[in-house]
Amino acid sequence: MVVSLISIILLCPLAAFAIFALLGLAKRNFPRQDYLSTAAMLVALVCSFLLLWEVVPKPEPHTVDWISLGKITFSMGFYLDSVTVIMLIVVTLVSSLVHIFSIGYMHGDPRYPRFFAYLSLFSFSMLFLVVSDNLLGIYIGWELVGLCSYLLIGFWFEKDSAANACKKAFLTTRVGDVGMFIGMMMLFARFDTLSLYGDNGIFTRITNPEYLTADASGIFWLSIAGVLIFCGAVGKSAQVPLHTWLPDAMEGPTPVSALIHAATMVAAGVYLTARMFPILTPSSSLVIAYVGGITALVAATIAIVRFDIKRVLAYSTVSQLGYMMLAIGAGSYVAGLFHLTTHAFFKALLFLGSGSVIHAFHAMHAHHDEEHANGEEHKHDDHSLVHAHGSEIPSDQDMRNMGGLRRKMPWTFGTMLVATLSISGVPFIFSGFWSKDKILGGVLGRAMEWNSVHHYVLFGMALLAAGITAFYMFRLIFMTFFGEPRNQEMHDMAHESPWVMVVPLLVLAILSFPVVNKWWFNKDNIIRPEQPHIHAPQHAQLGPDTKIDGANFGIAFFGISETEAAEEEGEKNTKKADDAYYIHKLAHNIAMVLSIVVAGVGILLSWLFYHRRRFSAESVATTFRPAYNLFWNKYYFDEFYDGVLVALTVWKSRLFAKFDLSAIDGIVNGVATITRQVFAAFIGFFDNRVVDGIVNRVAEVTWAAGGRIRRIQTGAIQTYLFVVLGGIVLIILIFRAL
Amino acid sequence: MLLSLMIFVPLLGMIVVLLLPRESEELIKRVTLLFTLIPLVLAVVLFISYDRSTAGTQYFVSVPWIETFNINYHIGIDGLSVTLILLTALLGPICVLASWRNIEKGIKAYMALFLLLETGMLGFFAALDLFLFFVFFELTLLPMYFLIGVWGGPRREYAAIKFFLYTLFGSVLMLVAMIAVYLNSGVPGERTFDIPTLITLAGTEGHALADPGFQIWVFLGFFIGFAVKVPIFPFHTWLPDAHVEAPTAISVILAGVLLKMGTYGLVRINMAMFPEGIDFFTNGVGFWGNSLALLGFINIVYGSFCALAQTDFKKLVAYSSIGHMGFVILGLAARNETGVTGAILQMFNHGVISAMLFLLVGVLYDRAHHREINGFGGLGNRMPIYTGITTLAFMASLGLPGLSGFVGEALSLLGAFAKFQVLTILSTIGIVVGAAYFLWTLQRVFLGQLNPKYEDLPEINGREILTLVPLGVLTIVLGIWPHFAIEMFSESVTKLTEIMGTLQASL
Amino acid sequence: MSLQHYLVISAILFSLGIFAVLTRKNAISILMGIELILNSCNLNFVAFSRFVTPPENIDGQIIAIFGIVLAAAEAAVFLAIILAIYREFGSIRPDEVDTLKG
Amino acid sequence: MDYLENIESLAYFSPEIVLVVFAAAVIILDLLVKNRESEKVAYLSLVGLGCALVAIIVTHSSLGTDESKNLFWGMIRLDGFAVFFKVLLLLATAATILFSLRSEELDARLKGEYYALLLAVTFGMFLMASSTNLLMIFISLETVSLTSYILAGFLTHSPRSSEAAFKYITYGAVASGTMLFGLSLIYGMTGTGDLAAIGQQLPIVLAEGQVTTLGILIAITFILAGIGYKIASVPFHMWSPDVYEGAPIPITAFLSVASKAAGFALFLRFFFSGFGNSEVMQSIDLGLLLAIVSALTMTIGNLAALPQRNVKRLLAYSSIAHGGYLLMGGVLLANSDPDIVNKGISAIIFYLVVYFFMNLGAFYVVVLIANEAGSEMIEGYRGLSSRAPLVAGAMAIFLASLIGIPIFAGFFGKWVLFTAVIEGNLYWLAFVGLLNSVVSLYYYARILKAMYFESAEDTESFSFSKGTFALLSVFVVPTLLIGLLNIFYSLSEKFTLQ
Amino acid sequence: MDFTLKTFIFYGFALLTIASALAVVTVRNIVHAAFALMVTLFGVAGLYVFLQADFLAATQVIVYVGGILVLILFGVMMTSGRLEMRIHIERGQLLLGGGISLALLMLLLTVIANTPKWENLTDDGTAFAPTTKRIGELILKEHFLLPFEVASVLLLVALIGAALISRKEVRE
Repeated sequence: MVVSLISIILLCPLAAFAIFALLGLAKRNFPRQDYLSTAAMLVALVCSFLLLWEVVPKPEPHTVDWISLGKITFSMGFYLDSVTVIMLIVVTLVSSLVHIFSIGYMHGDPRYPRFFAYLSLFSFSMLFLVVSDNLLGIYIGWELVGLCSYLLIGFWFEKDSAANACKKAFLTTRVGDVGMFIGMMMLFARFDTLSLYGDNGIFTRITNPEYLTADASGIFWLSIAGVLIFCGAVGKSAQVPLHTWLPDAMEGPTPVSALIHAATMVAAGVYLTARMFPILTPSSSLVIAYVGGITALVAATIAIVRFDIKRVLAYSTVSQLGYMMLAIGAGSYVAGLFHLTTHAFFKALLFLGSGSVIHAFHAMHAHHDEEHANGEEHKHDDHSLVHAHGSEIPSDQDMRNMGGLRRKMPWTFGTMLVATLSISGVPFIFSGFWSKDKILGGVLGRAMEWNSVHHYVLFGMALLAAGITAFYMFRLIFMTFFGEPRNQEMHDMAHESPWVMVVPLLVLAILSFPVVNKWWFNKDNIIRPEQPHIHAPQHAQLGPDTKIDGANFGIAFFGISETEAAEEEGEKNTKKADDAYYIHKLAHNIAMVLSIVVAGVGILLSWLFYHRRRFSAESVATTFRPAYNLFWNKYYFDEFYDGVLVALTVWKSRLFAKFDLSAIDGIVNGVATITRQVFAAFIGFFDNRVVDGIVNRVAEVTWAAGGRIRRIQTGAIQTYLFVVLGGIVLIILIFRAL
Repeated sequence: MLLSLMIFVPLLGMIVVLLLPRESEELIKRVTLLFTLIPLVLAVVLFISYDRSTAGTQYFVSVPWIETFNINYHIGIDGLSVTLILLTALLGPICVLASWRNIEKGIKAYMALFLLLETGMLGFFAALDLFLFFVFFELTLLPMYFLIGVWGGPRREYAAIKFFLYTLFGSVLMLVAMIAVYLNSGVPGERTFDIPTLITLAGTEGHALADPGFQIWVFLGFFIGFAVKVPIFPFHTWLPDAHVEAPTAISVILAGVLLKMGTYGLVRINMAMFPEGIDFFTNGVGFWGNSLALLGFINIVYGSFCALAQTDFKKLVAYSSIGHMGFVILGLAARNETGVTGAILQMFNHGVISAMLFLLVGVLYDRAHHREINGFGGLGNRMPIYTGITTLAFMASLGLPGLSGFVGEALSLLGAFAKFQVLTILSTIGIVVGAAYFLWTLQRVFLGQLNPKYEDLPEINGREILTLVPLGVLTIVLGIWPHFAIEMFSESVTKLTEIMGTLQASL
Repeated sequence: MSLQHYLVISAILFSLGIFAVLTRKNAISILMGIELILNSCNLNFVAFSRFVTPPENIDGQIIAIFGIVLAAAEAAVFLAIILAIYREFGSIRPDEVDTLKG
Repeated sequence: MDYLENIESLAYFSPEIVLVVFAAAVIILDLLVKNRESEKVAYLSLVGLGCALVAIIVTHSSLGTDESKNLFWGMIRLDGFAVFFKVLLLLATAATILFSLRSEELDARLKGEYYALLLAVTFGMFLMASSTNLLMIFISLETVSLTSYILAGFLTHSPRSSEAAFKYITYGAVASGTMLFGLSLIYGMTGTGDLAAIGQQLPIVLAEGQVTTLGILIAITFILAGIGYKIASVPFHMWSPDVYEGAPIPITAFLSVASKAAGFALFLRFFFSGFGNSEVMQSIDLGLLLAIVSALTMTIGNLAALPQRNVKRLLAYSSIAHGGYLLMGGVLLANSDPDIVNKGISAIIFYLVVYFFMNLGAFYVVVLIANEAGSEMIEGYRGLSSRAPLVAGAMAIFLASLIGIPIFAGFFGKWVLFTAVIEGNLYWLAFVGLLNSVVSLYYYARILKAMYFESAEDTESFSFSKGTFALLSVFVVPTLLIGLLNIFYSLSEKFTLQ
Repeated sequence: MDFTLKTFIFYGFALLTIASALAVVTVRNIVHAAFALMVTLFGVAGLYVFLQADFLAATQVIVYVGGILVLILFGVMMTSGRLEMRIHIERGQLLLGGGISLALLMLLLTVIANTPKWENLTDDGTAFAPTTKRIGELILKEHFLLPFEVASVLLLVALIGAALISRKEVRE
């Protein structure tokens, strides 16, 4: 049942894409690709819900041998636990809604069917990633979603900025993927398998207490492998320093941004890190936590100064992803996943809402595009590989052109407001509050429990980021929907979106309330994930600093209170766990208070700045010019990459090409000269052959030798006789000496 | 018998083509197609009927040939060869189709030479007698020389002679090594060229062939011969020239099959016959112990960076081939099941993918009459199907999972990592750079605004699609279910690793 | 009058012949040098026949006779060719006959 | 040693007698025939060669297997080795006559003498291949040389031909004079002219300290001058490019194949019988000497061929290089293992057969092109693939074979040679040889390039008679097949010296 | 060694031979050179007599002096208007030629001096036996019949060839 359901979930979107591709070869399109893809997605959604009842307490992977090589087998299969099923539901749900939204949003696009085909392919890949029970399968899905992201970002590839952005996205994430692959290689070299579950799986093996005793350097290797695999997540989830592609990825159609670059693909990194949680050692966890924390803060500060509505959301996404990473790094991986889910809904909602706004300016948009095509000379940038950051803000996405839209677009405004409240962490009735609070609490708890400076710092970062988030999100709302229209022409043209676009917004808005989550993730239906982990005593031996706590394993999932989880911990563990329970409970309470405070401050400031205009943003910017410049220029990451890395790469490749042309030839030439001098009598021929076979040079040398011999052949018979008789004398003299 | 038939049917076809009048071009083409389809059918039959459960050679025929030197016409197939034979036989008709319109002069000679080439290639993969092996190896030279030299681009003469000289140089060293092996295989009268026998002898303790010193230098002799063909770093410079100048179909054969002859030789001869030799170069100790892996690494990185610098579409693909063959070398250097399987799979996959790439370049060249990457732009709109197929091929080539290129690459790297951590990690640079140049090319050719010059560029036609579809299908099928190919040779690989006496190494 | 006397004379003749062949700027002088060489060979054979082999064995002398015959034949052809050269080139200087080279 | 006396020997001497008789008959017929129809004379010569072939076969079969006879008091020896060379030389002469029939260079009115001379030179070569006495060696060598000088200078209206003859005779006379001096030294050391007796005596006198190694070295070097000039080995090769270029093409072909083969026959028999004792050879390091000579020969031949633009001259250098390859087999004469010595000899024999077909074939194409395009230069071959596809194809096969590419006979020839050389542990020599074959590719490929990759201004196609193609196929088919058939390998082993 | 008349004459002949041979290779006038050659040939014939080769000495005089030398003189006449050939000989060529010949001479002399087999073989003064008859038998009846016949072919070929090559009228 499980296998067939998952198969249906996977095959439906795949089939939708395959039909498109096959017809495409015959130069035809399926007339209603949109309905086909959407229907496929809805079927998958239904099946995902059906799977909720299939989750069993002790999940087993369902595998087949994919590649078997004598002793080694690579298997492919599904692993269905509660995490999987939650992810499945998130993905299929958001995807379905985005499909529906797109029917309205993409209407009239010349490549309309293709868009849906790509969406289907993406959904398939993402689902494949989610259900895979082994690293290889995850990696396959991982790269495939990357491909789809590439295709969809570059969907309007006539725009140079889109073409650049899609390439940048693919390349940047690939850098991370390579890290992930190296990590996989390390694991494979150690375990001879890439399966995670099952008797022979990596997780099963490392939980075996004998594992670490048998292998002294195990922890060290595992730390490195963990960080490397996390590299993949850094790329995909746009963590610092590989985050720069995500804002550029906003060149893609907005539904794509909602689906891929907010809800699902970018969250895959978080999902992967959470999945790999059992192998994360304390040191690698700390790295992850720091990367996440820094990302959360950096991206949030950048978001303050953006004017492009989509970019603000993009940086916000980066920042929220950093949050999730921080949670996992701090050991609260359940909190991370919880935030992933809530974030998926409200961020998708925000993007779709912004899409709705942009759609409102659609006529304008088309008009501008045309102008763009005719007016600007078409040219290619040969030198830049990752050159997308300099693009101008399209007028229909510039918040400075908006304002006062709440009356024109009430539904959009309402739903977006819900999402904003959620992301800002407005307490108690919005899901974002709960998940964010859980993260903050988890980090603070960790800090208090371990008395670890690192985690206090991280907590501080997270808290600050939370405040900033509230600030810039309300800035967005105020600039877009409140005040007076800044561009009257565009304002006049704006209109509420059609129902196909509004309905998804509504659905997502409903999902931004925790009640709904509670309803789904009813305790009776949810089986707690039994995550195995490196055996704790081994960690204890490594000293207090590297100790990892078992408290977070086997905790309840969404909608289950911390207390319940801790109770179970208490049942399971000794007194020590009791301490942990109280510490965490305390931390949770502190964090909740603090988070409410910072959110309130953020919203208040935003209101003062952008609604009441009590302060001028410009003057603040002037006062803090260096900081403003830093934020405005996105911490100069792009400049750095362009200036150093890309230039270096291009330079290196040029050098190599040059090397190929001149250096090898030059070496051969040089060697030829030397050889010719050393073995002048031997005509400098033989060794050149051995040294290298660069034909031109060797040929020249040989040719020259031939010419030299030719010169001996003077045509005068007595020269010949000299050679003969001289030769005789020489032979005799030489061989007499021998 | 079936095997012999398959090998020599193209030769028969050559004779038939030569007997046809020069004027009836259509007939010649059809006859050639027929004579390339027959081996394909036979290869498929072999592929299906091949017993996957054993490592031994099947369908072997052994007939005395030159008894004075104890040379036999000994052919047979194991899992490795049957895979490559299938590839060769598949590319045969595809290349004929690809040559259908764009060979303007001397179609008869072209087709005749092509058929001769096919016999050489098929024979090479089936030969089990070292001498026969060499003869078939060399047999491909002359047709290739003419095919590049007569039907090639502007600098065809240079490219042809360069190709010829390089390969001959390599095979000369191989010949010396081969004679040395023969002479050391026993007392006069009992000497042999029989590859299976030689493998056994080389593994027999105390036998002259098993002497490590001997094996090392003989290994080198063969290695250089094959290295030129692969091509491995310092011997690679013929490849870009040959590819750029060769007509499309010949580039396809060159990249698809001829390069594989080098790696196939490395597996069949160097690894199986000289376990001591391969051990010396891949045991991971010191410079020499890392040398083979180092070469693989250099190939990957060097080829990729060179590809990045190219502005000629075809040259880019050619350099990418160098990079991809580096993965094969790296996988082979690992000497474990994973690595070797990956390498062999990569051989096959690269054959398919690079064939696609060259066909695609050819399609574009036939329309635009140039290959300057920067001269295009925005073709994605004009030629959507072409763009789609190209994207597929590019993605396969840059190792996108789900397509066949990934599996071979990944297995090679996974295998190699067990032994050469640093080199393997460094080699992964090639993955990123590979993505970089392909995507950059994709952008420059297909994305952006349509270059107004090419507003009337016709879309890829049915015949061209026909040549690409089988390859594309293979790419996808093997990406999803590589076991399809791997099961053919996994037994052989197991045997090979046993010969080399290496177990799966762990960190 | 030992064998070595004759051999020394013959060696001197041989060297002189070689010298003539190498340095003379007239084809006919070269021919003369060749004749000197052949004479030295004949002298060798006869001397060896006299001293080394038993007295009744006169094979060496007979070889010398054939040597003389060959020398005659060679001289005839040589001169004929010199005439042809003279006709074509108007000179018999060996270094002027050098159209074929390289 | 058992000798046959003069009268007894005659029966075994019939091939040579037939040749001489026909040579005389040709001259007489030439006088009788009106209008100097040279074709009749040529056919008569061919008949003569046919009769000689029959005679060879008859005498050989009367000899029985593995038997040999010393004829005329031990002057010459009839054995399988001699029979092989006689057949080869005879076929080469026949081919030359056929080439000459088609060649337009030759003065039709003088062809009577021409064919008679060809028969005479064949006669001389027969003797070269079978001489076992110093005197016979010298006299047969001189017969061949003198006749060759005349043939090279046969085009009396051509300065090039005269020049060739002049250089040839000057060079030849000095070389053979030097050789005669060396022979006299050997005679003085051993007191005998019989090769077999020399072979017995020399080690004895050397061991007794009667003679010094220097003496033997000088003698051998002098003799090498004579033999080396016939096989055109460095440093005795310098005549050959000029002579090959100046001589009529059929004669060039003849010299490059027959003369060389006869030279090798002489070389092998002389060193095998006269110096068959490896102690003597090792005392003067003859193996190394020959190896160096061989390496230099092929290297210089190949290198000098690179810049050539005259195909005839190019082939002249190429044949020098091939002489170098052949000499590699000769190097093995110095090996102490008689088995390897035999392998060397049979490798040479095999290679000569191969070389016969491919080189003569190539020269035949040169004749044809010289007739049609009126040029020996490489430019004349441009566009041949379209002007005369079959001829171009044949030429391509010959050239590929000369390069040594499998499946063509040249490869198998080299294969046999290199195997023997490596078995003699001369890896370096094999290496040099193989590298040389790579270099040789370059200039042979230039002809291929001209024929296939370039196009001529004049695109008119050449027409050739059916006979031309028939003759061409006589060379093409063996070039394709010899290496593939086991029989040739076993035959080559059968005809080695005993 | 007693210094008899015989030895005196021998040294005379030897000196004559060498001196005239030296003249052959050095004098500028080609006719003079030809005459010097004649002296040399006579000298060698004389040495043959000392070696008890009477028939050979006669042959030497007849064939060489009577035949070859005349031929050479004819050649001189036909190819050169001026008898004197004042030709500048390059010094390098002279030196190199001299060097090579000298080297050869030295080598040969070393061999001659160091070959024990050839040492101490003096003219033992055995009675002179005429060789003509024996030569005739050997050539016509015994061992050397074949070379004799071959030589005749050779001469025939040389005859035809010389005639062919030297005749003038072939130029059309």
